[in-house]
Amino acid sequence: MVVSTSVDLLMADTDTTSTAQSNANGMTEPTHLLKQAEIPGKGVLLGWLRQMLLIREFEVRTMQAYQNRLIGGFCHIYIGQEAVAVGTIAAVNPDDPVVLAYRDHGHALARGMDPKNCMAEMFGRIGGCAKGKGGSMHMFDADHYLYGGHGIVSAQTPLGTGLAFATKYEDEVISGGKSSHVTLCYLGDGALNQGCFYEAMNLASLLDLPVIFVLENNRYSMGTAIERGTSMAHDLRLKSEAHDINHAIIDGKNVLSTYRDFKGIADWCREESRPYFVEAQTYRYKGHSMSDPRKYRTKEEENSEEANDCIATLEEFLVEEHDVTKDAFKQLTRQVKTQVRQAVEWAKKSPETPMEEMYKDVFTDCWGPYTGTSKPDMLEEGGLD
Amino acid sequence: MVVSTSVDLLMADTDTTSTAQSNANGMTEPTHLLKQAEIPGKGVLLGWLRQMLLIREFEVRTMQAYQNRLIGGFCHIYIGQEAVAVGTIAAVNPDDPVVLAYRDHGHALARGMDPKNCMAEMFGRIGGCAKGKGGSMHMFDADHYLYGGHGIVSAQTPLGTGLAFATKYEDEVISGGKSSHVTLCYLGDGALNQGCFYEAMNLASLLDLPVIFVLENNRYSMGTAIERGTSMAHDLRLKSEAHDINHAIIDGKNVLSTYRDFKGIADWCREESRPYFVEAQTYRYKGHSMSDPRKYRTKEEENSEEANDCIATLEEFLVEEHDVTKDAFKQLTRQVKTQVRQAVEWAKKSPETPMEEMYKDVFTDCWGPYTGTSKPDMLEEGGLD
Amino acid sequence: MKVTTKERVIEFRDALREAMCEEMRNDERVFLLGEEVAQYNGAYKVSKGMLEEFGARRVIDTPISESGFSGMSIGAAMRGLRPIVEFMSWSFSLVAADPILNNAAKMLYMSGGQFGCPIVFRGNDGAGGQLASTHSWCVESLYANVPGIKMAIPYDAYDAKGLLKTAIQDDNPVFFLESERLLSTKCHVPTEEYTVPFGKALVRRSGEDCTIISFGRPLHFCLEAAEELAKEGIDCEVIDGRTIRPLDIDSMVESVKKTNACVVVDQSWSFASVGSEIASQIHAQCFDDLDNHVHRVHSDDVPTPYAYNLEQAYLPNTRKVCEAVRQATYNS
Amino acid sequence: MKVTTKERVIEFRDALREAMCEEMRNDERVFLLGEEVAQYNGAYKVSKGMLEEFGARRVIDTPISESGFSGMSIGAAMRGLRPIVEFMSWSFSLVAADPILNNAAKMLYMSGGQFGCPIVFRGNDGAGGQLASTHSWCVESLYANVPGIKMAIPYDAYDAKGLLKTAIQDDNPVFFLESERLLSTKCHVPTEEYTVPFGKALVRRSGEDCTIISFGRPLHFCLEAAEELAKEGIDCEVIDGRTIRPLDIDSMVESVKKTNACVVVDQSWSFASVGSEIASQIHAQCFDDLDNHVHRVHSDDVPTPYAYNLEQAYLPNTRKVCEAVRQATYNS
Ligand SMILES: Cc1ncc(C[n+]2csc(CCOP(=O)(O)OP(=O)(O)O)c2C)c(N)n1
Ligand SMILES: Cc1ncc(C[n+]2csc(CCOP(=O)(O)OP(=O)(O)O)c2C)c(N)n1
Ligand SMILES: [Mg+2]
Ligand SMILES: [Mg+2]
Repeated sequence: MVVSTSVDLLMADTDTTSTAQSNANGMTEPTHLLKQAEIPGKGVLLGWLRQMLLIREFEVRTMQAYQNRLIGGFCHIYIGQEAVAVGTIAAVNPDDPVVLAYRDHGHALARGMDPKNCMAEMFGRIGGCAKGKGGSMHMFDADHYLYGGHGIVSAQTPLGTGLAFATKYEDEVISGGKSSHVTLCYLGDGALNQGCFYEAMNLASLLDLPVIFVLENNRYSMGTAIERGTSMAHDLRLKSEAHDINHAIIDGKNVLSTYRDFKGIADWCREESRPYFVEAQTYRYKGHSMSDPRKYRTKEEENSEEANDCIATLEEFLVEEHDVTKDAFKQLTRQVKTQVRQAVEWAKKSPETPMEEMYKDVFTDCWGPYTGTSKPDMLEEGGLD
Repeated sequence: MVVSTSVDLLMADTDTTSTAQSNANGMTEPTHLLKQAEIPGKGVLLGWLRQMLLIREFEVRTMQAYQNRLIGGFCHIYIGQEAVAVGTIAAVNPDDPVVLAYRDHGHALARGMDPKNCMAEMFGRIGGCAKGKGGSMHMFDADHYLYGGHGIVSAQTPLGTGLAFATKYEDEVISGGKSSHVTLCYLGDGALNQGCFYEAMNLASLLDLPVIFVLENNRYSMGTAIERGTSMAHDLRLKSEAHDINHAIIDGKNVLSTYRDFKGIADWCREESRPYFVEAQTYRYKGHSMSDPRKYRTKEEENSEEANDCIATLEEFLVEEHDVTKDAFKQLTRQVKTQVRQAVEWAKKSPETPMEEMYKDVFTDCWGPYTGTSKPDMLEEGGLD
Repeated sequence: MKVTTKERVIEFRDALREAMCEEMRNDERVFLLGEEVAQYNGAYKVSKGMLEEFGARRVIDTPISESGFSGMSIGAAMRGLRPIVEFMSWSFSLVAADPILNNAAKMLYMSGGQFGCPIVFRGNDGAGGQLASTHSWCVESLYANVPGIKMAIPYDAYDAKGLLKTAIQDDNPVFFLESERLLSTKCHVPTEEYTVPFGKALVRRSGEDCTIISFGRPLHFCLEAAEELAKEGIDCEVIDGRTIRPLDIDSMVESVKKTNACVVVDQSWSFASVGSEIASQIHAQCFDDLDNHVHRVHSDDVPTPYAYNLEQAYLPNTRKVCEAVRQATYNS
Repeated sequence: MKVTTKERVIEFRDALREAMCEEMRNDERVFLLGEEVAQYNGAYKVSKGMLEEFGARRVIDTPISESGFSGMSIGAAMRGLRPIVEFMSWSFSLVAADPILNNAAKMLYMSGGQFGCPIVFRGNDGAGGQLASTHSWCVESLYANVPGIKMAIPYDAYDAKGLLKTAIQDDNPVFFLESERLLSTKCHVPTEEYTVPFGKALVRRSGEDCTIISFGRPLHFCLEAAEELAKEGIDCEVIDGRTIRPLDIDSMVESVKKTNACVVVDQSWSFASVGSEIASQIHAQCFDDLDNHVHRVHSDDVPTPYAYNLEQAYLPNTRKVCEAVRQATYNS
């Protein structure tokens, strides 16, 4: 199998003040140099596979738990898109900030959140990453520089811009050094239609902020196919180039090319302290949320997308290039099944969020009826685990 | 003098579903046919000159009245930009909707509002176009299809989109005919940075709405030079092309080319029922509002801009092409001075808005303490005039 | 509401749809737009089948651009069209706060009476089930402060239909707040066309000892509480305000003058709320009639928590209403 | 405030600037951003000279993108930076309602205590002079409904500085509301650093007959009214609430228990307002102490008119305050 890449990795020298020029075919012409990232060795790849399997299994059990009414509210399943979270997060440092939309379980796990805390959050338990106050749409994890899932479509795009503002300010203004972080800010294709995204891009561009807007283009926002909601859906390049921000398309169904393309971009953003707009082409297999009958698309389309599955693709590569056996995959699968089962068990046993938590975390200090703040057990030594 | 045009008026056939392609120099390449408009004859041109003189004189007296505390609040002077309002409004039909930002006196006059009502509005008198309830930023005139000046930057861009939605709906859905109107929606360069403008463009594009977003690029939003507030300020083309909306640059200092270029665009929009983004390059001679010392730009820049004045340019053309004499200009000037002086006098005599107006126009009907609505005298027969 | 066997009983969501369909049949200027209202039949199936009946020109799917499509609709309303704008949830209306509060509410006034804004904004308001902080807004107390809008909150299917028809026929902007929790509730809704006027409260239960005033979903708890309290010998009058602007304060005052005790149950946060407004007005108009101060029940003054137990404790409920009534009638 | 000759007297706007400069000198994490704050020195010259002192990295001009730069600043605050966000006017904050109310106010809660939001949003609030409907917002009653924010409204230069320093030092989001009408007023402001705590009201005039409670600009009318009424033999106590969230209701109650009469003067619209909240709380806590119901003075319940005479009549003023006090003390 050949790993293909949709970004031209050999590009002419960088020019960050003028936009990428485009030729008459609408293709982005080289304006800056992206270093080609190496595809890592077997060990790392098996780690990615494990992460993708973990996410998928986690989501399967999440759906189950939802059906069993252990989870309430809105719940958005990431199955099908695993390669995006895993491949992009692998391409940055553990202390680079990450901020998400509401379809956030996958990224939280890829980022290193313990599935126990993630599941307990959805169960509304004190062991949850946000002590059960946030639920499915709000996965926060300070230890892993995860600045939350956010429920209002596109609200995270100015936040991500602000995280990048902060790292740059910390690195340059406070520490007097060079900007050394890059922020990952994920958004869905539906978020392209919120004005604040354009404000965020403009600010990121004007202030030279190292933020990557990672568009997970799964072609639908709820029941709306992207071309029904977004003009120029077939070519989103101009959306960012209009703000002097480079654009790239990556294959979000393939974790290898996702990683390779994205690593080059992330390194460039970190080095140049500039934003980027990366369109990861992907597909969600399940409905928008738990109540969606998916009448707006055909079974054929779904089948053909599922036939090109990110997990199968990586397994194929591992078989062909690294002689990994089917047995090894089975073993990995067993491992993650156990891990997720344990997470569910743990979450079930985690106590309901106690009533006094209602009045905590409204303010960091205490006044009025509020009794101050406290960290989730997850972050504390000697927690519930 | 040669009338130059910055839009290439001989363009290949129209294709509204794909964006205008651009070549490596960033110039818009032909994608649709714009018919070349004729420059009208002497009589019409003298009419435009009169309008521009009227606006300028009106604004001079507005500044005076403001300094004499006859006008309160924020007051934004249009001097320098007259050719944009006059040339664009001349290119559409009297019943095509027009909606404005807050720098709106010029357009109101160009659209045909009586200077008396315009001035009286600023004086806060019952004879004002909005009965003194709106003031300088809110010139409304139902008789002239003028849907107001609006004070929140860019708020008028979704409104303009909605006016175009309405005419199209009326023409097509209610009357069962063909869409036959085009809406003019003016905005300043500062409005490019508000997200709702991108939402408005996306909607206009998706719904095929005949609205022209007329950007009056006077290079500053208050003290902020456009390149400090807007990425890609040197090339705004992509801002609309990203939404599949054609873009054109017109010379907003020259009423002849403004009219000629804009007429072709307006006719195309009306015919095709599609939006357009027109950047009129212009300059405001005065401060942002009455309290602006203009420290953010040089006297040299101001002088060079004023040397290329829209009124002088048209006068020159009239002298050279139509043998109009300086005397004729003087006479026109005298006429508008008289007209504006009378407007000021009339406005001064218009009674203060009576106290009962406070509770009118909150709702069209009456409930609670409110006593219903009434039209401004301006629209009523046997008004104060 | 007692229902005889021959009476037609339909769901709240169907009543909303009937109101829209009837008005759209009666008046071509009326159209519906919003996210997923057409092809998807509405996120909550309120607009089910409407695309089929009215076509894509009058039942319009929009992108996720609340500010853009609200502003657009207001522009259309300025020309006399009569848009119904569905917010999938009022929680998402915050991104459209400027057009709905600065343009819709003030257009008529600012234009000196020239351009009105006959528009209805409608959608789910209030906590659904565990939707957490950003998705559980009760916007009534946020937005009711602003003059120039009307605001209606229906409690049952009958009112849902009748009030929505009034809203659509109104020449002014109406904020129409529906509770997702009520969408599947049913009651008798006549087949004949009817409207329910704005500004007329409804006594949902008569009583002598205490007036309970509420709107929309919490009325359920008020009525339950009234039954509960009846057993203790406290006879409650439950008033459904129906519209917040205009507010039928007269009916409320009349009731309090009779009962001499008052509890306001408002699902929004307490501070600077509809509840505080009603309490303040009742105090002003019934100062000599009240045996005790007006008691108020609200959601707790914290962001909406996700966890089921916390959310339940956070919201107004029967227990809290009972407690408030006991206090309001204590020693009287 | 009496001023001795040696005391330093400065303008309200200079006091605001001093607060920001001192805090920026003390803490590198603090920075200022907003429209025209840097090169233009601020639309109202509040930030005059700050670009020069702190440079373009800490005094940042933004495009007209309130939603974008508010959200951006909240993101930065989540990492522990301490942005001061200037809204040229709070009237323009409506386009940013979602980030400031959904993100800033709820971040700490939604993240289970992990990410706070130490941020100050500040700018002009309330009617300037004839700025008409869209530019004259009093946002206090609109936003105070939302838990998770603090809200301060300074009346004089001393409080402007002391409260703003407290706001900047606070680890939580603070909405800081300044009146353009007060920016040029002066009073004594010490050279030494000081802060004014949140949640502590100030008695600006002691009196025995009626408590007048207000915030910010209308206090001027309250104090004028108190002088006026003194001539009629009505001795007013004027309380400056200073912060709306937290609200020092205890001090207010204490005063009303003494005077047995209360007037609340709130420049925002009446419905579901800070005024209704305070009235409701005073009624609840002073039910047996009040000789009359709490009277309220607000702007009229209409969009803000442009015409000078209408705007003057629309706003709270000395005459209206006097009238309300006369009624609140009638027959007592
Ligand atoms: C401002 C706002 N409007 C509407 C919604 C309701 N909503 C939640 S998710 C969603 C679709 C978003 O689709 P997309 O951005 O493509 O993300 P995906 O679900 O595909 O991951 C909508 C309309 C919301 N949360 N926020
Ligand atoms: C949302 C919003 N933010 C800020 C302002 C304050 N403001 C009024 S005009 C203006 C500058 C706009 O400049 P531009 O759009 O270029 O128009 P011009 O004044 O040049 O005609 C600003 C910042 C406002 N009215 N609305
Ligand atoms: Mg999507
Ligand atoms: Mg400008």
